[in-house]
Amino acid sequence: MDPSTLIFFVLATLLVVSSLMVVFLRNVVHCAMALVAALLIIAIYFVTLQAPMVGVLQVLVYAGAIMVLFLFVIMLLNPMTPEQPRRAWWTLGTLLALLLAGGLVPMLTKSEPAGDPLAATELFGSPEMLAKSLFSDFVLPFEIASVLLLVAIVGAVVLAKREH
Amino acid sequence: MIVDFAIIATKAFLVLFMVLNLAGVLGWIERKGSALIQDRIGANRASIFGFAGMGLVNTLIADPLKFLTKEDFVPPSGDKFLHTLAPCMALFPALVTFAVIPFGDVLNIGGREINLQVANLNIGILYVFAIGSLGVYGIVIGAWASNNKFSLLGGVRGSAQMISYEIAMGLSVIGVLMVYGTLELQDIARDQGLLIREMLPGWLSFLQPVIGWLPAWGIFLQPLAFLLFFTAAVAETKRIPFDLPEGESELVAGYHVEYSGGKFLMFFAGEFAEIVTAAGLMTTLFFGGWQVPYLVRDGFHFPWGTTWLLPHLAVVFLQVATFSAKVLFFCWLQILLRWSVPRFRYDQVMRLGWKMLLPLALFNVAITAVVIVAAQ
Amino acid sequence: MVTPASSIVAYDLLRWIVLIPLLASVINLFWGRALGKNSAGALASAAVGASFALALYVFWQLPATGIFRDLVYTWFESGSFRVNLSFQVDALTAVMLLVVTGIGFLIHVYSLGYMGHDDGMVRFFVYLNLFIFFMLLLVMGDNLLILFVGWEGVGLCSYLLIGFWYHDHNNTIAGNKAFIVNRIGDFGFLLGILLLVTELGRQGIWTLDFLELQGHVQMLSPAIISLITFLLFVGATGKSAQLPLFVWLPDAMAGPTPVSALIHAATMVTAGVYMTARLHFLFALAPSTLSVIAWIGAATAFFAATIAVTQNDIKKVLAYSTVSQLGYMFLAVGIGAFSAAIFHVFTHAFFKACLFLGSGSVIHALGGEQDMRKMGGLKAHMPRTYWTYVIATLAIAGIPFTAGFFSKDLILWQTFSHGATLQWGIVLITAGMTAFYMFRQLFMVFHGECRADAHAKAHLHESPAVMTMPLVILAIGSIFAGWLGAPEYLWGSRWDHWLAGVFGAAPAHHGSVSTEIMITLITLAVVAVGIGLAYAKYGRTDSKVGASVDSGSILYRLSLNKYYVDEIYDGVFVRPFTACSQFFAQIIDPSVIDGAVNGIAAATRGMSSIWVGLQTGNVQHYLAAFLVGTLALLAYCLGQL
Amino acid sequence: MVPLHYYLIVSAIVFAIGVLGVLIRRNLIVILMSIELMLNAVNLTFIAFSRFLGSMEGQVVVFFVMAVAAAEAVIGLAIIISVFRHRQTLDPQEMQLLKW
Repeated sequence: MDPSTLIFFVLATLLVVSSLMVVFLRNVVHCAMALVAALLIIAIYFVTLQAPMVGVLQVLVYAGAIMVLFLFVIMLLNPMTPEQPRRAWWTLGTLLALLLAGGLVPMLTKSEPAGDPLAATELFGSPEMLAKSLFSDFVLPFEIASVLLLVAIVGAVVLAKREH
Repeated sequence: MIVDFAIIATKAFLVLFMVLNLAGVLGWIERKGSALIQDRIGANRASIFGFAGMGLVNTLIADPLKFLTKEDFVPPSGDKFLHTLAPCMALFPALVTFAVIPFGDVLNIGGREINLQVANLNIGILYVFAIGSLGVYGIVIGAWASNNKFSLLGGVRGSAQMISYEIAMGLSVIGVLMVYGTLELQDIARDQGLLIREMLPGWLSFLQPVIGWLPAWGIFLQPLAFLLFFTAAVAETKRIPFDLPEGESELVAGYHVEYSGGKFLMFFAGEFAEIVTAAGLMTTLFFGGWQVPYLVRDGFHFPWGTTWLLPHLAVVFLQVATFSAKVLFFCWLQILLRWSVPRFRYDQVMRLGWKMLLPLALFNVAITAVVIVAAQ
Repeated sequence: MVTPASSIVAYDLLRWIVLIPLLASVINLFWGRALGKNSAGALASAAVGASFALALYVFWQLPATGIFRDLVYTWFESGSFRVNLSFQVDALTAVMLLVVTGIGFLIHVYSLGYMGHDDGMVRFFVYLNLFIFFMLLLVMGDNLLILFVGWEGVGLCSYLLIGFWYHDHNNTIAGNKAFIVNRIGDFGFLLGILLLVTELGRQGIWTLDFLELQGHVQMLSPAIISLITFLLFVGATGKSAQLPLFVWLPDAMAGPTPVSALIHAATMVTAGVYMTARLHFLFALAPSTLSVIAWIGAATAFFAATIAVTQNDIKKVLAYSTVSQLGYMFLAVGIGAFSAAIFHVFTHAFFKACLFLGSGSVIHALGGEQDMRKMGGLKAHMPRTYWTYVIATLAIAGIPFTAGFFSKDLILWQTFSHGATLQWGIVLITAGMTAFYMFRQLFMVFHGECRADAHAKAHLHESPAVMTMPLVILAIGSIFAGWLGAPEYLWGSRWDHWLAGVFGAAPAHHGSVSTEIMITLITLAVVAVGIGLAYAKYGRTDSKVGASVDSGSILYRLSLNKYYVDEIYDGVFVRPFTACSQFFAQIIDPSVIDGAVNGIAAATRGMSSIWVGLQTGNVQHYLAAFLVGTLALLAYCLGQL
Repeated sequence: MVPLHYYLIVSAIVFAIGVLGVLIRRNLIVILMSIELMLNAVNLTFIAFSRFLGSMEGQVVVFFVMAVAAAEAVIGLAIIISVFRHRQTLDPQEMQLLKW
């Protein structure tokens, strides 16, 4: 087994474990930290998949900003009441999730293996290429995304502002 | 193969070693500097056989020993795991950031060309910010884990402050990136070896005799960006005047109230490491990094024509030495700041970050864009 | 005969003839009040005047067999079926164009005086210009659809203007009547158009363009053509007030008199004639329809005349005479003498407009009085009106060397020579009756002693020049307009040559010149008898007008009450229809329709009360359901793989 | 070279785990986090495909997904805050007013 595959499996195990921790840990902050770990692992995957730019963005945006926001909110609200799960619902949910995974995996494995990885050049995934496609083919979505973010800012301010 | 690996390992070790030592030295500088500024002697109690070495013994030997031998206290109602994790998360980013900062040009030795930079990423500066953005976890987690109202408040403040100033910091750097047209710090450092006259657009050529002889350093091309970056960087290090997360006067010690011993030492070292990293970034982005004015690979070429050839090793040595000197200068500057300016109020911090630095940074980006387009 | 395409000339001026009145109308509509009533009226008149000038210019340039075309833009296009908004002017259109704009201009000027005291003057001129616009659309459109648009448009304007004084409910009712009756006719017309298009389309020709139609109608089977032409003629009976749809025209007199003159005498009502003439190539292929038209024309002429002889309302008399004259035109159409029909349209426009305007002047003088029994002896008070009225009366009665003489005589002669002796007899008698009731009117209104009440007498006055000038011009026209179409034994007709480009060579005259002269003499004799009777009954100063007439006889009462046609229609069509509507509105709608709707609503509510339980408000339950659905899809896809 | 399937399978599993979290947790913040987890699983597939098809589109899409995720998180958290203010709880089961 060549080292890259080995690394892959190690990361995969870590990823799955941390995702499970996100779902099953009782303490919200622990969940958040587990999620951070998962995000970082995914970022590493991105880098190994020749998408360094996106990987760094993943760290910067998700781990660096969004998750910090989560923690910020958690500390702000500091919910003390622990949640008490209901058995029946848990079993049902677990069943459904298992079914989903059991459906998705064969689905994805059935899809024929994709074409030559050689298509990835040296520049592939570099900021230049990302920027090129962003500002040539995807200008409109890009602009729309900016507007969306603006709207999100306004909405957040309006929602979270104490009215008095 | 093995050799390459060895080279990389050596570079990494050297950088790590230097940064950590520098952090220690900074501790000494801080204490003696404060003593000087406050007209006391300070840090002179500890001595070995009567040798105090101007407090070097105190700061480099006694303090670490004291820290490491103290009891590592975890608040009973706290979260032990996170409480331990937090200091590491505070120290780690500050250390790894330095990996992409070049401390010299290439070193030709034994037919090999060694790039004097630990990791040469084509997304260097982004990497810096990504890692830097992780630094906030140390505070937040630590604050939350110690389950203490003061520290919680400190953590909340810290998270908000750091996120706010990261934005201003990133935006202030964008101007520099636009000027040098790359994200890679080594390239940025190399580009600053040029002279301004080589960058001047035609319609500004009348400025040649006036500023043409200057090296094309960031400080000359992006002065406003430097001011913004400096402010934001100081805020990122959570030091006075931006020490709201710590806030001795109102929050006792803020997010590390509940820390002691080795963990506190890690926070402490982390802070100094951040200073070093910030200084390194300022040097690389705005002050030519390892560039010595008019010094190129084979020696000095002065604008008035005289050339002064040097052996390769001498050149490399000069470059590394210059880099270290610059970094040291900026570290000293940041430390000096602590004892010379009053603290902000929290709302003032937020207003400064969002209502002054951010708009100014955007303005800088716009102006830079206009000038670049005009220059083409 | 198909006009060779070579003689079609593109001519961008045409669109302005149509547009100028529309522009004036729009301007008045929005800024009329700001302009003030007088300047608004002046603007409107000037606009029509400009159109008239343009029309003259175009007419001047038009070669005898040529066609001017102006393609504005393609209105719509579907497959090979393309309809243009484009105008054409050929000899026929040119005549109508001059009549519409010329007479229209005179009547606009006249209205300046007549409507001067009316508050709704601006609105009046807006409508009037709009009417001119639509009328021009009707006569200048180069395809059937544009013609139809104009056709409906003039109907609308007629409706608006009949109900112009909407404060009086009866006027509104009259307007509605006109509109509804016209709808019946227009329905036939529309059916005719659709049938024409679809039938031609079945032959692979998708067009409404007149020239192309002319080129292709031979493809159709005679039966189809008869049906199409019949339906089209139904439209004509509605618009041109022929039996059985003439009933709206007399009531239309509720509108202001200039309107009656312009719309209900000179132009709009002749649209039916124009349409049949425009589609002559189609009608010519349908002899059965033509005979029907001939019969209806003759019958209408006679029928309306018999009503006219007893009417006492000055405008009603003129209205029925209009119907009667229209009957003449359709008779001419029916016997295939299209150019004669258009000739009569032309002359009739002059003298009938003159008559209406004259009556308007009288009504104006008497402060709105319309009952001839309350008039008389006005000759002294309003000489200009009187003399013009006399001339117009002579013209319509057909006194030699007036316009009416030439046109009516032409129709009579053509009828006779065409071999339709019976119709000829009818219209011959009608001619006599026409002379009778027109002179009856002349005597009742202008001769004898004045029977108006004191108040009316007080401010009895001749109308201002702005009203009498048009009268004079029209009177002149009523004499000389006819000279264009003099019979062969006089200096001959230029008219037929002019229209030959459209209708082909005039039908050859069977019968000799001597016969023609004899027919004319017979007509004149009958006319003389009519005049004599009128004089005997009403002319002599000692005749007791109004009381004297033998109101006892059944015939008289029938005629006076218009043969109770309105009552019959009311009983046969209107009442059953309203009753039926009542039934549906009060029984079917509440019970069945509403019942169904409410029932559905109730059913929905019942069902939802069952399913509402599924809506727990818990997001996670929804997600679970959603996930189940996803899994089902997934299973399906897996099955596909 | 790690084959494409491996990545896809991993992302599928992570996705299912995220769904599970959204289903069973009774804490809005955790639910939101699980949603982020699902998003990232999908991002992983995108990046994997873009690598193995050698086209940048996948990375661009991930870029947009991040932007949208940021907006979504911000708004979601704002909603959570305001909800928590009104009825001192984060339990979605407590928020069932939106029904007949």
